[in-house]
Amino acid sequence: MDNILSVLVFFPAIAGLLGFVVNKNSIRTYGIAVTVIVFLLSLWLWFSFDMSNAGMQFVEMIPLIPDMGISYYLGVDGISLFIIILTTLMTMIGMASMGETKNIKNMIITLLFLEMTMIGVFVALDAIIFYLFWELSLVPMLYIIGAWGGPLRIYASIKFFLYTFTGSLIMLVGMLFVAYTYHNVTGVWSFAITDWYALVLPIEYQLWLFAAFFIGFAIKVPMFPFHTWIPYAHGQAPTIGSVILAAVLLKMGTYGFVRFSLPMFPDASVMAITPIAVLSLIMVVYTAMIAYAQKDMKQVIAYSSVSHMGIIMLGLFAMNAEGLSGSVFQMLSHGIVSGALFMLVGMIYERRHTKLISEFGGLTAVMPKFAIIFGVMLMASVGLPLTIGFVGEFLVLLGFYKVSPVMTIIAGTSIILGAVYMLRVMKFVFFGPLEKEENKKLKDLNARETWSLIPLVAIVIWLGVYPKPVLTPIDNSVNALLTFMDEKAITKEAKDMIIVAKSTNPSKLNMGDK
Amino acid sequence: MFENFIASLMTVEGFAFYLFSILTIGLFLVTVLSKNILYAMTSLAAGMILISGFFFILGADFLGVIQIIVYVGAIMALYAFAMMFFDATRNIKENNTNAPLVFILGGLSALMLVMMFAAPIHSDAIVALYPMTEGVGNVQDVGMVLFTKYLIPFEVAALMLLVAMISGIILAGKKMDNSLTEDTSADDEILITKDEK
Amino acid sequence: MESLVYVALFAPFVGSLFASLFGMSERQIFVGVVASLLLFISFLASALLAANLYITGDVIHITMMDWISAGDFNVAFGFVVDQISVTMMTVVTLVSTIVHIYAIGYMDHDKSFNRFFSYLSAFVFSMMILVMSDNFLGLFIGWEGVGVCSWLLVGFWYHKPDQDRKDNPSISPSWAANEAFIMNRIADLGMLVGIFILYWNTGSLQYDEVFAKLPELSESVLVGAAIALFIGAMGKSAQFPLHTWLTDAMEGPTPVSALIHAATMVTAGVFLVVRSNPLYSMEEVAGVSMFIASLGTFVAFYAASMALVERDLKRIIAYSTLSQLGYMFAAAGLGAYWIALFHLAAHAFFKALLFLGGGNVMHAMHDELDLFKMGDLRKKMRGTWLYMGFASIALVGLPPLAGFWSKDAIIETAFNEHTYILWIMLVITAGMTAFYSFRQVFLSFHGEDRHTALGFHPHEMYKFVLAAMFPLAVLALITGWFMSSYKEFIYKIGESVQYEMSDHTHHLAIYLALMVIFIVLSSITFAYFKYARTGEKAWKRDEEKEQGFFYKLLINQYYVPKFYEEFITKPYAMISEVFWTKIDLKIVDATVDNIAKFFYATGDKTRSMQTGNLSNYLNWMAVGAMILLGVAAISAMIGLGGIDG
Amino acid sequence: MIGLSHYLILSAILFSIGLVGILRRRNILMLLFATEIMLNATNIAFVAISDNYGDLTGQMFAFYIIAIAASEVAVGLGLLIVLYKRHGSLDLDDLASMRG
Amino acid sequence: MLEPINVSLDSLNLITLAPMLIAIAGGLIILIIDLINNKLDKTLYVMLTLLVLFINFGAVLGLNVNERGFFDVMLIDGISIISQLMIIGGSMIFIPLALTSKRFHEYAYPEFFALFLFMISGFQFMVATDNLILIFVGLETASLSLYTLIAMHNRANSYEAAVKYFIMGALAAAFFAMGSVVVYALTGSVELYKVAEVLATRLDETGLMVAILGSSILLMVAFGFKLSLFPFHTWAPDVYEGASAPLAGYMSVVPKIAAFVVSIRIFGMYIDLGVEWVRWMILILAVLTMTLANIMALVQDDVKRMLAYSSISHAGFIMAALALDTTEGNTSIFLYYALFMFTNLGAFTMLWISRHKKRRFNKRYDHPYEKFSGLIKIMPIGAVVMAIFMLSLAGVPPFSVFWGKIYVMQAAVNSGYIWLAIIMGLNSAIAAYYYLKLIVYMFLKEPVKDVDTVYYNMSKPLMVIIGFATFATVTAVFYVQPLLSYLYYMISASGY
Repeated sequence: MDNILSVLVFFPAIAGLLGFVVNKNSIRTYGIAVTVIVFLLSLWLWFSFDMSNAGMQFVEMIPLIPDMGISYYLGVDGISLFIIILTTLMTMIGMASMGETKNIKNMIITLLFLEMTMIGVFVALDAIIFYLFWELSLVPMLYIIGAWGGPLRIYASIKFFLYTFTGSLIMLVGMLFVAYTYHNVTGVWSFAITDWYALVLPIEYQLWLFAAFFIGFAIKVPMFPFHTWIPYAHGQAPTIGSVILAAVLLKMGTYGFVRFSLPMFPDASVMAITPIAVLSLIMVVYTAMIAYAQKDMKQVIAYSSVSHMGIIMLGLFAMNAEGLSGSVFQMLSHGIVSGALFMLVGMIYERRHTKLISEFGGLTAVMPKFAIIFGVMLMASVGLPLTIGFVGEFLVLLGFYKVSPVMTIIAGTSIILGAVYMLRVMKFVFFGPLEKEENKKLKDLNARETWSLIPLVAIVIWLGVYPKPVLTPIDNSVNALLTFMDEKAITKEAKDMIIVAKSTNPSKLNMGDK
Repeated sequence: MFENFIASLMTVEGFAFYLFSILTIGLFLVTVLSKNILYAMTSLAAGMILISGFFFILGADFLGVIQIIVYVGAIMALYAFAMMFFDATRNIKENNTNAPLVFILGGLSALMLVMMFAAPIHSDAIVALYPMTEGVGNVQDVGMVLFTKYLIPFEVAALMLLVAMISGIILAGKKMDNSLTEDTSADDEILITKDEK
Repeated sequence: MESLVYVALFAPFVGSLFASLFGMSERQIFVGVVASLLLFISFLASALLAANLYITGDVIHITMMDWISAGDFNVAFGFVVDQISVTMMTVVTLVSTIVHIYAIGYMDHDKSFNRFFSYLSAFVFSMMILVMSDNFLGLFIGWEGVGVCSWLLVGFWYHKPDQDRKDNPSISPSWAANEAFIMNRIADLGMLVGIFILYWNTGSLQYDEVFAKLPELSESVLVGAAIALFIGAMGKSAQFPLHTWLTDAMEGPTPVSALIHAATMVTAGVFLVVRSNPLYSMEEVAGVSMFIASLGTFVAFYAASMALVERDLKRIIAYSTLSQLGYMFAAAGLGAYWIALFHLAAHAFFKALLFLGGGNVMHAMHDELDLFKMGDLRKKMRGTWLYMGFASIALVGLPPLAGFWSKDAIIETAFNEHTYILWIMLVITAGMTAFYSFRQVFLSFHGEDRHTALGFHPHEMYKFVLAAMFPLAVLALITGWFMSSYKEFIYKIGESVQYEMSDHTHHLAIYLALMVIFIVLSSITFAYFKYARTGEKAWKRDEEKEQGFFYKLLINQYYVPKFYEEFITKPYAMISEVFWTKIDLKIVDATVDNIAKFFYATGDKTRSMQTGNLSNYLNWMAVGAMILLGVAAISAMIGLGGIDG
Repeated sequence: MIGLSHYLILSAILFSIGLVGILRRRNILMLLFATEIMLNATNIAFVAISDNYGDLTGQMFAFYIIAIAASEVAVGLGLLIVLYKRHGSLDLDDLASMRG
Repeated sequence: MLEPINVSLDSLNLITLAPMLIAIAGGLIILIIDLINNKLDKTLYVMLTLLVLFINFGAVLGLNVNERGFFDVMLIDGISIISQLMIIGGSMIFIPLALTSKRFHEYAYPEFFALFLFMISGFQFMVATDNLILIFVGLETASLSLYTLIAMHNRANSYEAAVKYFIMGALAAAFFAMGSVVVYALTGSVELYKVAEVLATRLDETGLMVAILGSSILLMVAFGFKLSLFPFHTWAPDVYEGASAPLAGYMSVVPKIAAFVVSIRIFGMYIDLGVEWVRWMILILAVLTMTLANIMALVQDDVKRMLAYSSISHAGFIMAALALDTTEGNTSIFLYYALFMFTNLGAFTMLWISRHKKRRFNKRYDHPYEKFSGLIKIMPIGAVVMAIFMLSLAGVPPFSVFWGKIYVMQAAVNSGYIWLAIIMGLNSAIAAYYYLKLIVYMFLKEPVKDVDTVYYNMSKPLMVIIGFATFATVTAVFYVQPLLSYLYYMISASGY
């Protein structure tokens, strides 16, 4: 099945369309069934993925608008493969864990469309197709936040949409300029990313283009100081919205850096290390502190997301395989862990209709299962070894240490500050005496909730103990990327900074050719 | 400069030009500034006639005649009819705010246009595409061009006049008095309402 | 032999999983029994491995599976059983087994009995990973693992509410647990940095590979790595200034304190230094080693001083643990790694015994730990009294008990290294140790009966518990006797752990020992006269003295916790709040909103252009035309007209 | 001698007068008058240039402008009538229900 | 005495006139039919008009590129063909909307359809010549018809709209005439190819620049008015509000296409001659137009008015492409309008689908945002369709306007105007807000419960048209390529 990627992209959308026919009472099962199928398809993708090949696989290419150089061009490599699986997994689990929702039909259909756009972003190899899915993903999310959100939902959803939209339009100009430059050099119009890779740009161009793409991606990540939409988005979104937002949508930004900024502008990327690292450090420390000051559990996790994304950003610009692989792995880890945490907060919200930390206390006594799973996710979130959170965070810090020891130490405070705010939540929500009457009557997780969380717990432990099946393909592709960047870089500084792993076998790499 | 002026005043053409100029400017000023529509209209008509004078001076006899016929004959008659309808004998009340701005803009426009026209706009190198034929009357000349080169615009102008006519008839017609658009009485019969569904 | 390694490692894990299966159900004695049994199996395996190693001298090194590999970085789950790790394995599993059995009795009435065992076995598993790992990252797994288990166990009674610091210096179990976890994390960052330094300079994290490359490294790298790793050790072993968590951790159940906060986990720091002895024994890092020794000595003294006035039974023992850890670091810092390790083992036995004894008292006194409310307990709890007395003797270092041999060797080392200041302080600390240990024994078991009046009716612990404690007592007695054979055993590792006293010291050793013994004995005597007598000469509380400067300083732990609260915790909370409410909401977010509002407001203003009055529209049109014409005229005049060919 | 520029300047002045009228007057009928003035001003210029170059195009243009002016008047008056029927006023200031 | 002139019929190339003549003939036939029997239903006229438009469309398709006819007055080049096709195409979408269930005043007149056809022929003449006279006459024919069509809607607002449009149009006509005077004075010709020739020789003459720039400005005022460029745009919101909704949508597309064609001819000529000043004037006006119109659209309370401002903004967007004066730039104008046409007409038409008996939310507006509250609950498909149009207008891929937008931006980037592309991008972002506002109302707000009777104006033709517009909006990606290559071929063939 060579066109499995197209199937993956469009199956949810078609299923979404057909979903209009399904009766309201059965739609949840329908949604779960569809997402399970998509998940299985993505697993199939994994199993048929050639682990030793670092280049693009399952490539599909159909010219759409040849005069503009736009084609329907899909493919996956080790970096995108697992983000796709993460997407399908989190959509499936998010949908399965979803509690009673008004207008559930609209929700399920919207989610299916959202899934299409998310997968589309990660498989697109044509810049315009990438942009297409990127923008399109805003729409269902807008609806989810706006229709099922909290009291400030409209403000939050519009802010989310406009902020991202503005950034991506700047990015679009950058894309157009790259295409133009490509045309100047080759005489052919092309938006294919792999074609663009071959383009060696002068430093000045690189810097400007890097800045243009940076704005688009940084807002999505979200990097300080562009992060302020996220507390609102998370704070107001329904559980499923937060789960998807944190687990997948934020990854689009970091994925964009890997897919575009690094290979296309290696010199500019190297030059940008310090500024980006400074921003990332601010993200890590500053938002961790803000997370500590929050009164709402969900906001704690929202800000902690930003903080963790800082670590991911840092890893992307470590310019060595350790940091970069770690960063990609951390994307997965953050996706699963923060997704699970949001689900957990959502479950308690469903019971008590409040997320304020002060409303709780001593919940362990009445909700032991809940507390245990929360504890596991908390530990994964603070990067405990043998959980998924550690592998990525460790590799990122390890990688970035090569770049700057001092900055790494500052970034490393995230393991302290993370513990500080997460343990605070744990203490005030789960520990202490059970005083409030309402809390005494709380029911522990029911079967549906438990079984939607257990896979995540299993993954958290599994990938913490044995990350190799995931890390190896990522590492292959990352090594290919770094080798490619190293060859392509024109300044000496960049060549010095980019470290190609000694173990890289050049014969395996086939980056940049189609 | 002044001698030039005097000298040109001495010629027939020059005298006529200055006379007509002053008169038209004066008349049009009356049109623009007068509070009474009747005065305004009358002076407009007079100005139009004087303009035809320029046409005659410039040798565009055909246009001069047309000017008189169309403007004074047709357009002014139309205005006159319309004014009867509007009861235009009264003085009109206008609150002319921003008078300075208006005159500054007017002055500025005059200045700019004069600047443009004061430029050496005439060029001897320009060859006339449709030259006037020596010894042939203007009307013949015009007719020759009008019915060859400019036949299409001529026909389109006819269409335009047809459009204008139809428009005038429709707009001033009785049928416009009762608006079907604003008439909602028939709606309940025609339209489906959601409530009934 | 490999399978034995796995048995030793995974038996506790199986125990933990087994217990956790019943984690949410009612108390089941067999859960404790099974867990204890599995630990015992682990102990047997460890002991067999130790014996094997002793006999054959073959170091077992196995790699289980790959863990993380990215770029050139590659770390596997590898385990090594050499003299250092086998020492720790044996000690850990032995003490754990006993503590497990003890806990069956101690946690008798706790409804979370099963959960307790699952945590406790998980702890042992983590500890085994820590000691057995063949690389720094594996060690770090265990390192963090024991941290989490410690967090779980300290906060075991999570439901207890927060109290004021005056009523309970540890505030609450959950607070103490968090404090412990976070403080350890601070140190862990140091350790991570050490790992980074080692990786980027040696290209590996496996002990043997790293140590083999050490001679090639520059001084700054070595010093950096040594400092960073030691920071890690400081946290786990609660060295100043990261020590406050240890006393607060006494909020946990007593078996936990015995196992984690006395015998095993807190010694992990010492273990790390010993494990990295090739690094710390390098010439280039002599300064760091000296610092370690000095800090150790300081902490020994510092902790002992606080123990002098403490009223809380468990906290006294915790201070003494701190103090003994100081001793160990002093030894390790001075290069006597094997002595440090030996003291570690000996200390594990008698300190565990002491804690378990304390646990008995606590159990009897219904969790009341105030020494002032006890007195004369020996009549009701004779067994416990014997154990605690015995353990205290071992602790203060009277021959022929274990403490004497190891501690004396440390003091001797300080003398041998000509670090006389350290030596003097260690000697004084030995005296203080004697005083506070016996102050505690006398206050609780001797003197006037103060508890009956307060309504306590203490009773002795279960017999099987007392029996289970017996091996510890034996070990506390005999461990020291095997010092020379242990020396022989551990010397096989290599030169860097070998440490011999100079001849000069050797000659003076007996006099030094006698001097220490004399000091210790006089301290005990003093304590006896002050606290143990009954009747008229019985000890009475001196309220006035408690207002004294030194007393208050000591009872408030030199105000260090208060300092942390006032200058770190509170400002942190405050700054966080400011960051959130002032900077994030008022500046960063407001900027974004203001941009939007600016456009909106501009729209509202521009809208007034659209007056609806045609005359205005015409004006706009004319104004537009005139501006364009004006600009055109000006630019035409100054030649900007712009024919640029 | 009267040159081309004389006529052009006259045309410019008349055009400006028309413009002033457009900007100043509030009565729609007067606006129509003013546009007539402006169109006539251009006619003078066209014919003068035509004369100057000896080219008939200018006269053609002027001819069509006259036609256009006539049509505009017809439609304009139609609009005014229907407006007057509804509003009873031709004042622009009364004609501002749509704004903003 | 003048020599008689012999003109062979072949040299006249009468075929170039055929499309316009078909439209005119169609209009006349309708008038005659009405004269014979004035009881006939509007459906007849709608279908007749549609047929005439079909024939007209076919006739345009049959034209050869780059021909002149009738003493070189007619100019059938690429842009004139594609613009005629678009004008007719837009009209064909528009005219079936006359078959609404609700009775509107204008459709009761057969003359409406005649005038409509005359207007189309006016536009066709306008684009199919480079003679300023014919441009002027065609423009006026079309404009006069259009004024009448607006007024025939027969509401208070529609007269006001027509009068405003008319008066400003008259002023613009005067400016056009004055601009032509200057051009004529400078070159002795009003035929643009000749003008360009002569002007090229005169560019270096001293003191002439002010006149050259002046001529361009005077013409700019006239076309700035037609294209609703700032500050000549002021009529547009009011006129769109006063006109019936589909007519407003129509007006924001078709007349502008015609005006753009003429603008390309005139201003492209200036820029080609190297008068950079004109390029900058257009750029600045374009940027001001798109920005200010966007900002004003932000604060609107009425959807129709918002759409009016939005189409002004889009016009500014496209105007910027004109300033580029490259083949791509010119292609982008047509591509953009072709794609914009479906969406915008669809969006305006959607305003029509429902209404309340009284203006219950707002005394003044027919289509306040509140009217659309919770539309998703009332008319799910309608809401989705409207949302698609809004997203398309906002430039969200893969909907039609996005492709136009990136092509325009690409053209800007290719000409080195990256700042322009960025401004376009930021403007799209601002614009997204007000489109989003409607989506928010439709999807995220609750419907107003106590609504008095709501009327639904969904006749089959309306649904077909909206369905077609939706289809064209959604599937744009598939036909952009053929469209683009056709447009590009046509435009490059005619040398722009």
